[in-house]
Amino acid sequence: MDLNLNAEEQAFRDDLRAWLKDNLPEHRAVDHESEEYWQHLRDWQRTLFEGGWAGLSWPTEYGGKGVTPLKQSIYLQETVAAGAPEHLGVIGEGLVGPTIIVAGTDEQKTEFLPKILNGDHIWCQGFSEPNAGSDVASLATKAVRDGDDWVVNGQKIWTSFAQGANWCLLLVRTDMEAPKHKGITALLVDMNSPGISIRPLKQMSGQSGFNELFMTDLRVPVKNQLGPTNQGWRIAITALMNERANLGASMYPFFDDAVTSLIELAKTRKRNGKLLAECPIKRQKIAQAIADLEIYRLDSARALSRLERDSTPGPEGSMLKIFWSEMYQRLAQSAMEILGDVSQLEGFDDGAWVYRYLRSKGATIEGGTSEIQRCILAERVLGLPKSY
Amino acid sequence: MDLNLNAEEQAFRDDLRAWLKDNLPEHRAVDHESEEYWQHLRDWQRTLFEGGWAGLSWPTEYGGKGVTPLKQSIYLQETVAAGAPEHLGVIGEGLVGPTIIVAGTDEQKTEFLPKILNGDHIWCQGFSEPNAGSDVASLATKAVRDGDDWVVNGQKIWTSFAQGANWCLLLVRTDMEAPKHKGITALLVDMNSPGISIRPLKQMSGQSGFNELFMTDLRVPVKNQLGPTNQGWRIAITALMNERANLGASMYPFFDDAVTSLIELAKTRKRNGKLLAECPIKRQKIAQAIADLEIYRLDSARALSRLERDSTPGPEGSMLKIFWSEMYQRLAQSAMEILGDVSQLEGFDDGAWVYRYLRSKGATIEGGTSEIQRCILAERVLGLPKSY
Amino acid sequence: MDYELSKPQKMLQQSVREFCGRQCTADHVREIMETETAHHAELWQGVADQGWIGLHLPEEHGGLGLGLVDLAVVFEEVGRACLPGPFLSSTWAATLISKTGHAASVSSILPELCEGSKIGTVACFEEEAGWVSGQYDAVKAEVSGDGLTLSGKKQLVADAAVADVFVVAARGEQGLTLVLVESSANGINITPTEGLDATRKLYEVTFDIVNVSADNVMSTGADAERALKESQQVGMVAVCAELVGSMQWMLEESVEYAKTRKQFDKIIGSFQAIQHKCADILLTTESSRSAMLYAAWALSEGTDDAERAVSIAKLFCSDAGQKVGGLAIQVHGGIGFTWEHDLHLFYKRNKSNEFLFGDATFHRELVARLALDAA
Amino acid sequence: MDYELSKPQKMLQQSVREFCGRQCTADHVREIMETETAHHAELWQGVADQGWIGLHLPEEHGGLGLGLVDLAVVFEEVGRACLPGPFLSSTWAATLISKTGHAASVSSILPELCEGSKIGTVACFEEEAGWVSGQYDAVKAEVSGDGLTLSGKKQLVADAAVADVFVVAARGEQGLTLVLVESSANGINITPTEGLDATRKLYEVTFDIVNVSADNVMSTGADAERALKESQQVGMVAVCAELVGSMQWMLEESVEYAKTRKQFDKIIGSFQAIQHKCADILLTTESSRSAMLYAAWALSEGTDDAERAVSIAKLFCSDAGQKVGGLAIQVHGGIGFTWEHDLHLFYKRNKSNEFLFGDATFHRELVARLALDAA
Repeated sequence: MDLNLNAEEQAFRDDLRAWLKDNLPEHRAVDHESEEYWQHLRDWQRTLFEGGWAGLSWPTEYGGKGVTPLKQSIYLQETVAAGAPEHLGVIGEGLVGPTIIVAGTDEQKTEFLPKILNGDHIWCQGFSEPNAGSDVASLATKAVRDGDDWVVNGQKIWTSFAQGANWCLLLVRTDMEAPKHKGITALLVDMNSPGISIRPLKQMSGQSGFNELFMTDLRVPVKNQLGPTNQGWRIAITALMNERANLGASMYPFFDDAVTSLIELAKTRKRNGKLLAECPIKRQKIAQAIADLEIYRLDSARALSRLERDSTPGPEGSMLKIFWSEMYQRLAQSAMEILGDVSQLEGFDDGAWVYRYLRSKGATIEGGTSEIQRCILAERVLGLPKSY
Repeated sequence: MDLNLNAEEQAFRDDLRAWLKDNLPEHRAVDHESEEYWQHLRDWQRTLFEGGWAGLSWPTEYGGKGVTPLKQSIYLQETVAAGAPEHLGVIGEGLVGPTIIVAGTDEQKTEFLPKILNGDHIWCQGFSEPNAGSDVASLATKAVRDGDDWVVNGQKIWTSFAQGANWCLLLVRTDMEAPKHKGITALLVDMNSPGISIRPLKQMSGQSGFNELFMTDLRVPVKNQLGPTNQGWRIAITALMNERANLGASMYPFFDDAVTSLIELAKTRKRNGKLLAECPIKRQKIAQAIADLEIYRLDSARALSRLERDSTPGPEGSMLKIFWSEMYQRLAQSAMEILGDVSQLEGFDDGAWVYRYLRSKGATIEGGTSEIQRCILAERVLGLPKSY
Repeated sequence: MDYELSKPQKMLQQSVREFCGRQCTADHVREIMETETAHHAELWQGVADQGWIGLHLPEEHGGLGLGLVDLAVVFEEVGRACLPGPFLSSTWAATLISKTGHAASVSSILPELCEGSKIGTVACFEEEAGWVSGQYDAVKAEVSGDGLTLSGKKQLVADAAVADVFVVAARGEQGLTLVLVESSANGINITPTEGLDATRKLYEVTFDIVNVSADNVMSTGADAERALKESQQVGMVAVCAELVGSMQWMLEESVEYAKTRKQFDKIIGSFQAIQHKCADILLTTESSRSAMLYAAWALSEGTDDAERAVSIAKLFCSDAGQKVGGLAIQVHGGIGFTWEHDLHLFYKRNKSNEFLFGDATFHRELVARLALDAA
Repeated sequence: MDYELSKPQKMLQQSVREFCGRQCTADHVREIMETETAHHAELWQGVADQGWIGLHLPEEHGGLGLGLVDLAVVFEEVGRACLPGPFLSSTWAATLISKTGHAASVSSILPELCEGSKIGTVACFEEEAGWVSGQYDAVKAEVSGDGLTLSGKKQLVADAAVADVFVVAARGEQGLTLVLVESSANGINITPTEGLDATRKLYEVTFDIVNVSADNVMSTGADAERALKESQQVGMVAVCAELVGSMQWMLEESVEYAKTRKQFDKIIGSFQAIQHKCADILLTTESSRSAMLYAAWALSEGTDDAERAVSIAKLFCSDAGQKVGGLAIQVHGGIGFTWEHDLHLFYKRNKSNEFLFGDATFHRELVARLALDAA
């Protein structure tokens, strides 16, 4: 057991830090839903590619860098910690690309992979539907074969990055008679095709960030089908595993920021004649938040260490997902107790705590609810029989 | 809404208090598992009967007093608060008697009911089995008809008061082929019959209080069958409803004692140069314990008020059961945090906190686990579909 | 002993529910909360016409002379509809004026507040002192000629922009000084401070040398402390009732959703994980209601334990509102997290109400004080 | 970066597990805990022969010179077997003597402790001061002739009845004074004080004018504070490892039971309510292990955050042991609540370990101090 980075890992981190120092764009305080913002993200994706930081996890034969999971994690943490823009290509690089590498035809690999890396193609993911939430496989969006095209009708929901994306990995039902897992096909869909429209989905916090996708007689050429007909569920599973492995690791700087800011506020604001940080009850809550965050850091590091050894992400990803999503809620709640009545104001700390308080409620739902994750752990890690 | 006792209720309480003052036996500090202790409890049961306090809830035609649920609750609280001995007849009066009144033959009523009231018959309840815990209906103790007798073989567990009892309400399987709920018969069993033996069951706290019951070729006359053959499940449900209604109400003085003693200890013991009661963190925990207890008192009163109006105990009994059992665990845990390291000693406050800490763990299991209770609430109160 | 609502109380409950069903639908709440003040004249007039403002105040003060359980019945139902606007604010202000017994104010402004022709609010909260009035120091009341001048700042003043009068909890020579001020007075500055609950707008109110006549000084010192505390206790009963109503709404919605939503070819209400969450919502809501009703009754009756009862209700309902909100969203899954679904209206109101009149930690300390520090 | 145990550490783990499987079965634990001292000479000799006592101490002090991760590996495995007797006590005493660097004690007693021919324990805890050594005041060390006399009382001294030597944390002229005392010395009185964990007996130890030679004063003042604290940190790693081992046992038992027990014609492990509890046991156990291993590593390496890491591990594992115990009993239902089932052995050990070296509240305050009070 040795938790220090080795020399090579340190060198990787130092290179990255130096590069980020020189290449990080200025922070632009623009509306996150404006076209300017999306252009900003596209520029950053291009910068990353040109700097040689795209496709870190991909095999070199597909233009990737083939670096270890630990280095990928260093990359994620360093970029977030440096305040880099959101990574617009996260779905393309983290989810669609690896899936095409596993399941795509040679033509698809040639056509799509380079454009994911250079940022020409920005991908989104069309899996969930209003009536297929936790039970993704029950999706109803239907595709019917017509000559060399699939004709798609239906609705998707919770599609992140859809406004900025020009391609979508779409799951559709192609056999209405088969058992639900066996009638699904995966399609690679040009978002500029006629018949597809986007509506931003407002969250309870008032922000969007997710979208609804409507397909009406959308035509998708059969050559853009990924994997065999009616075997799209396996594609989805591969994609989701990759998603879960990605999700856990990059969140640390986000929560670290929150805890640091909580500590700063507690050391400067007063209640009843004393600094918040002097109140023994608030001290307990702050310490618990610090401990929670540290446990999350350690659990993440341990999972990564296991991944370095075993190389395929397992259902243990569910453990991290459960931990950080529930920690997020505890943190938001506890912080508002510490900070007091004024923390409910949008103007308090730029609304950061109101946002966290509301946004955290989605964390135990998105990307697989806590209930589903616990069933996964029970069945796939602990070997309990399938639940009813 | 008026939470004061009315004049009649006050008179009832005052009469009872006066009677208790004159009739309460001296407290005898004897081994709870000794014959002397059981005799003490039998004497008390006789005293109650002679004082006119037996069968409060029963209709007058069966020798009862037909008093309202509220008065029954006053009775339970006052006797516990006065430090009266355990009520040995609780199962006979609260569970078996009411069930015989509903389902018994005239002969059974004549034979058993008076003896329950006068304390000649002390009853225990033989429902649970090692392999039929939450799923009581899956019981395997088997009875085969032989002439005018049922011949019983099998094992029961969690039988409370068995050492002191001379009669037992036993559930047995009389039809092995029928669906599990439809092959059960209820028997009234003389505990002095040959073929029945008792073994005390030690709890994790080291105390007993429960027992195992072993039946080997036990013969029970058919005339002591309660209700029709193979319809014992309905008998069991009636009995369990009565049990649940009883369980909730009498616990308040027990928890009130605990909280009062916690407060006293906090006001007299010191840590780091200060009284425990001066520590802001401990104050929060004490206040939460006080609030919990008060909520329990109020929930109980409200349930009772509803019972006064509706007269049959409903599945709402599950709400009180969940509340007090989980409160008990919170209280025990929190108190030991407040009282500190020395509270783990058997000699600390006469071992009261160690006992509570360990004993409370059984509370969410016995009398229907918290999981089962929550399913009951979901299905029978909220009308959700049956769970898997 | 009877813990049930009386027949008249049930009729009152029914009439509030019907009113809200007609005039305060969720769509209407959304429209109103999008306005600058979340105050809607027609809805307000409806509330006033029902006689709910000052329902619990003595008839000679312009009220109906009913009890706090009746008031709780009304607030539970409006909580179940997430009624926007200044009902709570004006109720608190009217209660406080009534509790001071200040003859001039009682006879002049109180009837107008009760009939809804004027709106009041209380300028009380200060960030550094919180809800501990003994430490209020941010607004000074200084003697000036025959009257006083007020200078300073109050925060989280609900509905200030639509209030005709403020009751200001200032610090004067005699300690706490309760002053009635017209919102139109010179020197008053009202700044909106958007909170997460858009149905009850919050403001910062600054007093820049506001001159007040001596007639408007309603109470000072220990009397003022008592009046403010008593008015807050009534306010707490109302807030707890709102919280219970909101939880009731969440309970009904969650159960309804759990009964109809299918996943994995099954009604989700048949999954234990969902069943147990719904059961917990039920348990928590019912216990909150027990605590809230008892607090209302005890305060009405003036029982020895009334202060404790109110604090216990507030601490329990504050935590409960939070917990039930989280459970309800989780039962709903993604849809419960969208702007379209009405859950967030109630969820945010609960958060705001958690703080109002002191959060759970604050009231636990009060309960501890009663239990541990008594002689 | 590597968070996994090294090959030698895994071998060590395997050998401890095998040893416990042979010599420390649950039946054996039960027999031993029924004895007066819970000390079993043969088992103790076995532990000693494995070289586990002082495993982490420098070779020149009689140890094996291994690190704290290795020590944690051993304590996790003995925790998984609920090993009775003075292993932890003697490890703590040996560590403390080693940390004082007191030449005479290091050369005389330490090798004997490490080879198990003698047993040590630390007389440290006082009810009123708890684990805050700066407030220790119950045992006074007064200068007397060439040496000292000790007078006073210590509580919760584990395994005192079988200890050959005590390290006593007394208050002397230079503040905290660490004194080595033979248990046979005149004036020492050892009273058993039964605790809920019968596998590790606790005692009150009184010192009635016990004369100690100056040679036995190992450390005083700031040095003594440092040595005591460092020894406690090692002790905390051991206790956290025991807790993790105990949780691991509970996890395995609960999953096994959930896989085999049937109710309602179904394996109970197929019910979501049971699945989710098992998942929570897993999550909590694994997070505890992450925290414990990191604390061991950080303390071994002397990283800047070592103190924080140890406190975080202790607060997290203390709460976790409790939580996992409750979940495991609930998964087992009635049977888990009986004396016959071994769950209670582990459940009680967890409770005792929750307190040892300070509970979660205590360590949260330490973490807060590091985060909030630094210059």
